[in-house]
Amino acid sequence: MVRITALFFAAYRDVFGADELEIELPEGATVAALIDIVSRRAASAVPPGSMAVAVNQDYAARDTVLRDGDEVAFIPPVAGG
Amino acid sequence: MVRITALFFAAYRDVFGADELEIELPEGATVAALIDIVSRRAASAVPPGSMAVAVNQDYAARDTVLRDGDEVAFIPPVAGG
Amino acid sequence: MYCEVTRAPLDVQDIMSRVRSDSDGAVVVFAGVVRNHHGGRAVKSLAYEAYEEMAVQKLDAICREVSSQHEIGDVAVAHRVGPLAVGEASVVIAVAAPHRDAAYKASREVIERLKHEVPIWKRERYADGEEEWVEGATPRIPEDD
Amino acid sequence: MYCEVTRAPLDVQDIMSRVRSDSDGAVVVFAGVVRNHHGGRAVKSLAYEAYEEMAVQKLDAICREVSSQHEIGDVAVAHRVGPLAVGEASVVIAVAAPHRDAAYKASREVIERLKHEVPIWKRERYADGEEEWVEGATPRIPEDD
Repeated sequence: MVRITALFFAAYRDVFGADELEIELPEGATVAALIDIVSRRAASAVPPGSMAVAVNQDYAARDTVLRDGDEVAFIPPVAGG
Repeated sequence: MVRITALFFAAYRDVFGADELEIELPEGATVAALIDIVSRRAASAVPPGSMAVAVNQDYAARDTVLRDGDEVAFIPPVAGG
Repeated sequence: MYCEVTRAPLDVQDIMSRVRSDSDGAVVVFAGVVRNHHGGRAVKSLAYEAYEEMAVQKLDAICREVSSQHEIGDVAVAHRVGPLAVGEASVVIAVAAPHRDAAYKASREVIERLKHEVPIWKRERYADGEEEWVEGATPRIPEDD
Repeated sequence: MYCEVTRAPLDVQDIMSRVRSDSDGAVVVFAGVVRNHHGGRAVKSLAYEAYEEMAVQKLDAICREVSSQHEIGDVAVAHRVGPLAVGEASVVIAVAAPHRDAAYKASREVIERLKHEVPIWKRERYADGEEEWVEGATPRIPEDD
């Protein structure tokens, strides 16, 4: 098993009902698998194309394999500036 | 006769040896005629295409007719900014 | 190069002074300021939230890349988070360069990339009492292998 | 709208504050700064000279025209004359606009037009003791009828 920390920002805090979760995943689990898991918590559907995920503070592809201790951030559309 | 004030700025002060001159011209004289007159004072040749003339603080065409009391500025290439 | 995400009011003069050098003839500063309206609604105030560590890292990466693509001397970016009043600056970008063309282009590129890539969010509070996360841009994520 | 030609040091914060308003979300500031080199020569200092009344009038006209061509809130320009040291600002242009695209474009247009149309001249003093009027741009004059 790998244990990761999931972070939820801005609108996603409300959608997923948390700002931080510790989640256990099977070895070899990808970002896509984690999205499936957290999506079950979602209070409302999130258009998958609008969600970015960062692993250890870098935007990551959906097939990125997660490792023990990873910090995985769920990032809604950004609006800085 | 019309009497005008000619102003010379920057490099033209040296070229024409003055910063301000009172000049008398025949009625109907144009900017072009005034350029001919002051050019006789020039210590070095001024490429005519590089000289701008402003009459009463507006860039003026060479065929502008000068009137009594006009302020005529001889303006070398500008380099503000 | 200087990038920060801060809760403190932004000081334009200070941020400009971080990039100035005697060999640069042009400084371009962009300031994003909280407007009193958005999408036809009266805005009373707003709050910015950031994934701070990643935001600073992303800003650093943007500044490095823009510096390598344009002939500039230096670049600094400061983005504010927390509550802001109308009229306050949310972001200040300063670019110094030997020539103005590079300074303008680099400045523009930093703000465009910031708005598309940096994990910062904006929540507007309207005059009618409602609040809303402002619709943003989805960062481009790497393609699957 | 605010245009001035002055012997006093330019204050960026002050010039920015002249254009800011609660309906403008973007402010772009351009500062031209005295560089320590030009055309391969070390510059020690320089002096700007202006045909002051006409310069202010021309700046006013440029600001009015740029304002009518771009969706901007306000624009201010200050140009310094007299002796300047390396590192000092010779010109500061501030543009405030509801959106950044117009602010950048208007800012760029003001500085380009200023450099081609406004009767101001620059005399550089080099490290080797020589002085020279910097080669400039000939203003476009009206065609003969």
